[in-house]
Amino acid sequence: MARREEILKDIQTRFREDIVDFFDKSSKRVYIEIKPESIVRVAGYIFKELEARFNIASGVDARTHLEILYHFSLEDINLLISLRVKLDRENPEIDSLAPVFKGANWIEREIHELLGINFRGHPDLRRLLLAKEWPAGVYPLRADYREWDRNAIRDRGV
Amino acid sequence: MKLPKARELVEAVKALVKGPYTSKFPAKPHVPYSSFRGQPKYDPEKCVGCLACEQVCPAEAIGHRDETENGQPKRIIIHYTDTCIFCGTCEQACIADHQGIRLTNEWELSFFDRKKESFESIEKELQLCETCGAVIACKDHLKWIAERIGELSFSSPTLFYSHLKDLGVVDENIISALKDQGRSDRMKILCARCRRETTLTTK
Amino acid sequence: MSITLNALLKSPWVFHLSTGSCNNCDIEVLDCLTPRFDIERFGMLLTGSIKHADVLLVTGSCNRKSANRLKVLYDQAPKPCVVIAIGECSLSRGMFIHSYNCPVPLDKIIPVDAYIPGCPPKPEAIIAGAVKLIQKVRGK
Amino acid sequence: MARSVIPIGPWHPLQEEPEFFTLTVDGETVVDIDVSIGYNHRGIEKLSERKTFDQSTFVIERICGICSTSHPFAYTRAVEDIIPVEVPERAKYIRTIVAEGERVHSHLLWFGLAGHFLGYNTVYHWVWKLREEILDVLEILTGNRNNYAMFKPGGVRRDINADDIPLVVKKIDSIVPTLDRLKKAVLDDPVLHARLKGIGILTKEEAIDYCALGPTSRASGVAKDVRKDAPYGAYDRVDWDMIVTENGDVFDKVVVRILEVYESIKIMKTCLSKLPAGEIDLNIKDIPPGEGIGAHEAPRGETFHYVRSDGTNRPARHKVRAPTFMNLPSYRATVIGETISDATIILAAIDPCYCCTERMAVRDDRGRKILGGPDLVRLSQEKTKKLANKMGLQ
Repeated sequence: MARREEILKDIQTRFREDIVDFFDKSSKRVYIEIKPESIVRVAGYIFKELEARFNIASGVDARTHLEILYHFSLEDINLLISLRVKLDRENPEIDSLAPVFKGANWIEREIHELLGINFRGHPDLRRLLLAKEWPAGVYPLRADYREWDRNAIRDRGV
Repeated sequence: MKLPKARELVEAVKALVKGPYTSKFPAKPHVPYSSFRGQPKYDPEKCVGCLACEQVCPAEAIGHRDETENGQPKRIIIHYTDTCIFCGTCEQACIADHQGIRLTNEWELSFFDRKKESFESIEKELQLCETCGAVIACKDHLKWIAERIGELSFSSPTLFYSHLKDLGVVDENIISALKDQGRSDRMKILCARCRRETTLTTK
Repeated sequence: MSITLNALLKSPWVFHLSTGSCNNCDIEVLDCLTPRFDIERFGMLLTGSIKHADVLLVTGSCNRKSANRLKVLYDQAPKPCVVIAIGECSLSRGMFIHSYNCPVPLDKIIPVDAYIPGCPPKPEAIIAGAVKLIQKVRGK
Repeated sequence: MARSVIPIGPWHPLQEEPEFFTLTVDGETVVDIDVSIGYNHRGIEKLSERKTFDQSTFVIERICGICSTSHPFAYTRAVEDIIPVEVPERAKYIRTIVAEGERVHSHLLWFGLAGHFLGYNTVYHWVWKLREEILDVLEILTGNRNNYAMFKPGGVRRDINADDIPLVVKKIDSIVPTLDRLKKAVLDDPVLHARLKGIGILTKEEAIDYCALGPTSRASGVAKDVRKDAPYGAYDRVDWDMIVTENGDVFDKVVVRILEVYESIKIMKTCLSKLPAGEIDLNIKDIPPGEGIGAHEAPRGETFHYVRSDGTNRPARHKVRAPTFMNLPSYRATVIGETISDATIILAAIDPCYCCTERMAVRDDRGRKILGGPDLVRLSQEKTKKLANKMGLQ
């Protein structure tokens, strides 16, 4: 447990001006909110120096703003650090982590496609999951997503 | 030609003796294990028509239709076999102590025409409000509530009437006898809106 | 028409197509091939190409990417071709009726002859469904 | 586009154009590879926001057929992380038993398919015959061969009644001798050694860089397993060991998965014998607003669920990450530079949901399709035959 306190203190001192909010939920969960422009530095530090494993990034549409949580897990001390980043809804944009580690490549393509967040510097921000006939600019995971397909049938369709 | 090793010979003889592993399915009917979750079936006597199963079903595979115009008002509860995922949540949520709808062991459900053969339905008698004719609930459901809360059901005529009517204690002439005591609506089976109206306003 | 189908169904060659399924039904279809259920006893052989197929086994809830490929593939199948929908997803999209990526059920895209409900249907149910369909076509 | 239509994939032929893996080839070696996924995309995260917390378990269960316990396990742990609350003891044991039963059935499925890709069709039929035993065990315990509907936020839906356990233990024991023979037949087979050793190597650094998970990363020496690092369920009450091998080629991935089947059988039997009495469900009535994260070691790696609730009875956001989502991009490190005939088995080695490996095609540089899925499998099987003849065994 000592190593855990040491790591968290080290993160707080090193990135004091970037951290907006530090929420130590339990021994296994820490949520750190940081400014969007410092994501590459903080994530790079956690992935490289602390040798954490990048778990996934989860994009959330919190109605007033868009959020991305980058989850890093440190298996040996059973700790999960979630970096939270808040972006405005109009044209959400953030630096891509794909150049930092290859694991982030696909998840950023998926968030770009389903939530409409642009990742600056991503090697190939192509479409990953949705079909070609899916209209551009329609983001299904947004809270204000409306059905655009007129001949979709939403009951048993007998 | 490579001589087969001893192990392979033993294996071959053992397989020959034991016979094929293939199940004799079409010849011998297949009986699944007792815990197998097959087709859910309604039990018309035990089901009280409360639609708890419809609200809880994850796949929205249970629907209902209330028919009040022609003749006897009834509620038709439909279970769609082509959407049901056989998970057993309806049986676990059924208020008639899990007997109203039960998962059978039936697994052979194939059919050819989705319009006609893809659902089963049962009918339950509906209880309509005696003044405005709105649907209150199924008769069995009111009876189930009355039995469950015992003497407390005498707090509302809707409950005790449907319970006593069912026991055959109350009949038409008792109701007509009460009619001319004024505020005759008090002693009728009413929906919530009419109940409030008769209690608050002196119609 | 039904004479050729009748002849074809003596030993129907099966062609399996997954359109966006959770591959539970695909595994049950494969279970029919393995020693315990072995549909080759009835002459049902899994073919690698749509050109040799008499029976088309469709699983999955036709999401957008697979749906138009399904249509093109159905057109390539030599007619008369029998289509069997396996599993709740291909019947009425089961749990995925309201998914933004599964717009229409299977029988709005291609005509389906037999439906085998189940999530996933037991291999015996698939065999029983197929046999029932063959008897129905023969009975005509 | 090539005029002649070459349908691909013996089991899942889709039209030739929408491949899953597209290998660009120069001569025999693979130069570049691209993947187009999305054939199974059903918008489950959006669907889960329509359903209540209890109903959402059933949507999550149908993400993938061969890990239909892993996702609900991680999801229910995420919901319990919001409150936070501890599941009763007996429910932990039942959850572990069903999860390990599913690991056996999933690894055996992959083992059979890998056998088919290499031309060992007897292994394929033998292993799938063996797999029917574990499917019967799961049908007795949970009521269905897969899609077990056992999990629920706060506990388990069904109990295991005691008089089923003897039959279940007998069936589990009947697996071990056949599996021993299979392991000996496969792992000591010189052709397989020549065929699988040294191809599709994922080095430890690449495994870390791609954040690979599960057997794919454990075969490359990354000793990470959620059941050991963050013990949950009954995994810390049962002694079992994590299988890690060093050189990360396809052979090691086969070894890791087979030995994990033995571990799973050991866990299942100890859990069945030490099943404590008591409650199986907490009957959670309301879930406060907040965020929860749950993870579980699925057969293919760690499934990760992030659930955010806004106090209503439906999740406000539900992020699901399947292990193959992180393992799949690692094909760039393992396939490029290998020959086409090895491509099939290397791509299958990360055990993606198997109907994905069937949709493969090879194109030449002008984009004309020259080889389809069945040709790739046939090439792989021919190479095994050539090796066998060279070693004078066939």
